[in-house]
Amino acid sequence: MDDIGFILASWLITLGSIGVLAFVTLRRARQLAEHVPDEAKPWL
Amino acid sequence: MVSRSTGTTTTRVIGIAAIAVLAWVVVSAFFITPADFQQGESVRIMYAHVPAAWIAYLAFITTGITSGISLARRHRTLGFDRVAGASAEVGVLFMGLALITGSLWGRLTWGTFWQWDPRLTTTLFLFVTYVGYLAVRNIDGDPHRRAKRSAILALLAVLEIPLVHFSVVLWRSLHQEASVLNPDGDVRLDDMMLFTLFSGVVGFTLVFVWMVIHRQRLATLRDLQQGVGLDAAIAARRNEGAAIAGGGQ
Amino acid sequence: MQPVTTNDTAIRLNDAVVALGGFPALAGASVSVGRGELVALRGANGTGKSTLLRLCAGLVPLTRGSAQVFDVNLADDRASVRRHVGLLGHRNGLYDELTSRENVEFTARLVGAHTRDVEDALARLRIDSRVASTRTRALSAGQRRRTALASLVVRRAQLWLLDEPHAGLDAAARDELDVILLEATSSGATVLYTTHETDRPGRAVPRTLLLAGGVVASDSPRQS
Amino acid sequence: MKQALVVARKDLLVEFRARLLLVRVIPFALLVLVLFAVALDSEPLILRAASGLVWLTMLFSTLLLVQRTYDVETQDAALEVLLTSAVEPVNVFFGKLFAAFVQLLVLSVLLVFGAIVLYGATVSGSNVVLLVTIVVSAAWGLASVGTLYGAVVANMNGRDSLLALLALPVLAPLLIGASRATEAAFGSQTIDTASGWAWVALLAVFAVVFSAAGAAAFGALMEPEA
Repeated sequence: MDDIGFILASWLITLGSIGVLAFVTLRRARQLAEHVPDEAKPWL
Repeated sequence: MVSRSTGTTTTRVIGIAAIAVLAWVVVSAFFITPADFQQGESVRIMYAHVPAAWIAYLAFITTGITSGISLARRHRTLGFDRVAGASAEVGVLFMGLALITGSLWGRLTWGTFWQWDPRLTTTLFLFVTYVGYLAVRNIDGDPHRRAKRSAILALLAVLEIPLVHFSVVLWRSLHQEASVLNPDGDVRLDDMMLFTLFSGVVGFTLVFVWMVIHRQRLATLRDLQQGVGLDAAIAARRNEGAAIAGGGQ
Repeated sequence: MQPVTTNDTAIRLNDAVVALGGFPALAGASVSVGRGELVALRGANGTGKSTLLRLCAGLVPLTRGSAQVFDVNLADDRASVRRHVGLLGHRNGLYDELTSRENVEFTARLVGAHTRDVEDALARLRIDSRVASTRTRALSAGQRRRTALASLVVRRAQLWLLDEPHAGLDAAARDELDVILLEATSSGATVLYTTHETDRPGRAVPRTLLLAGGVVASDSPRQS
Repeated sequence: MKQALVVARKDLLVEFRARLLLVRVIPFALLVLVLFAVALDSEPLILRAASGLVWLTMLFSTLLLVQRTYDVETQDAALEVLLTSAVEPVNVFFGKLFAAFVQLLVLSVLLVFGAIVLYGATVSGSNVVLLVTIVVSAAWGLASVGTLYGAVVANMNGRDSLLALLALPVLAPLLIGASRATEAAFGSQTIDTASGWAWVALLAVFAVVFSAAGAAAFGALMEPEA
């Protein structure tokens, strides 16, 4: 059945790109957070 | 010891909840919900597609509102601007996903990847508009100027969307072509399917909230880092100036 | 239009920082300039002279510190300062396809000056009728500079900001420019200009600010 | 208002001297019409596509013209002088809008004639009024969006591609409306004249909305880049 390929692709693309964006966001934030003093971070 | 994370208890709770809900949605979408009597297995794409489209619109509404607030406030802090930007970034992601999953689903149900129906067409233009918005946002410059310019662009987009939508609706209706098979409308949903769809919306909303908080904090870090670097640069420049002035006398 | 108040201070900078792409072009400049003053800005290349002018013109945002021009706080509102400013930047701001006269006329029409003022300004900057009717594209650097100065004269601004106005002018034009600037101050305008010129003998030296490293390093009052 | 006319007059004088419209934009636009005909290679198809091709060509020509009108302002920093010369930004907006409108009007009239000559489109007597209204309102809409978004990117790097990315989605309703209305004016079988007038109403709303938005936003957008 052809459908299963399309269905799997939809889900993989969806979950995959959400995961990639989350990962990239966290990694970049870690890089930057080192250079900023804690007292300047409003969320701490 | 400098904190290296942008996470807090709140975001961790949201993140874990998002993962848990999405895991349930995947399990339910693939194994628990039945195939549709008309569309067959392809209806399983719906549980990703519909929430993604829904969140994309939520994101752009958020961007519009926060941009308006950012512009209206006399003494501008950048908080609302950063939320507007973060929300647009997440919105573009989800709208891209909605378009991709939608066309895969369309291929299965309509037999074509794309139909020029009003909703799809409007969505596509909305997507391109916000890609442009992000392109302008990413140009370096003074953050306050960026905030003002992007807020104006976002409000112009709010103005543009009804015009685009109205014109494509009129465009299709005047042509009087056979009405397009509407995938979500034709699906007869049982309780389990509805609950899974609802879970998908909840799960993606959690992802949206988590992502906006984190990307907003990331934007804050970017602006702050520029400021931190600035202190050092100011000191260096003043020293250099003092040396020249002192040496000259 | 925002009324120009009777306060005697035209420009007041306090620890003004202007960051351009992360670089502090002005690194905490403080200075106060009174109404009707003529001020020369000196300093090596890259010390922040042009940025100081552009800050006062409301063209670049203030990053830190405070800056007021005619009682307008530049941190809040840069746009309303611009109405009072006449600017001569590094570049002349001319339209290549228009003639020298048309360029000056354009400014004159915008500010509601008379045709007579255009002719006066052209005459003072010794732009003869042949040059005046040549497209600025075809003019020499000095002629273009003089056209831009003629536009500025027609403009009759409250605050004149000139970036290297003497550069590229011949000796006679430089002397005439000095007279024009002095006249402007005596009619109440405030004039700031940057210069690399060495002092010419027999000429009054205006108040001079020396910039170094993005700050005002010294401030020497007017000498007769 | 007087200042707006001064700015418009200046823009038109510069364009008249540079003859950009005559030398580059009009040949470009007519060439596109010819190339479309060659590419489609079928007379009924060309006739059917004529109105869409005219307005698609107008869209791209607008981008060219708008880039040009802001190049003139930025190449010698004239924009900075304009900003610092007691001119209300809204007057600069309407001045530039009006100058762009005049040029686009000339161009669109030429393109409609081009479609009649090259594609064999026909306009019957009563449809002339419709066609004139379309051309005027669409040219005004193009000019207002172009002037507005041109200002957004005027001081940016890579502004040419950015202008297209920003302005083209906004212009989508105008493209649809003008194309369909012109189709009606060309006496198409699929669209009647009444529908054509409905589209003109959309074009008019579009022009008014973006003129007003531009007047409101232009001052804040006209910021020189540092």
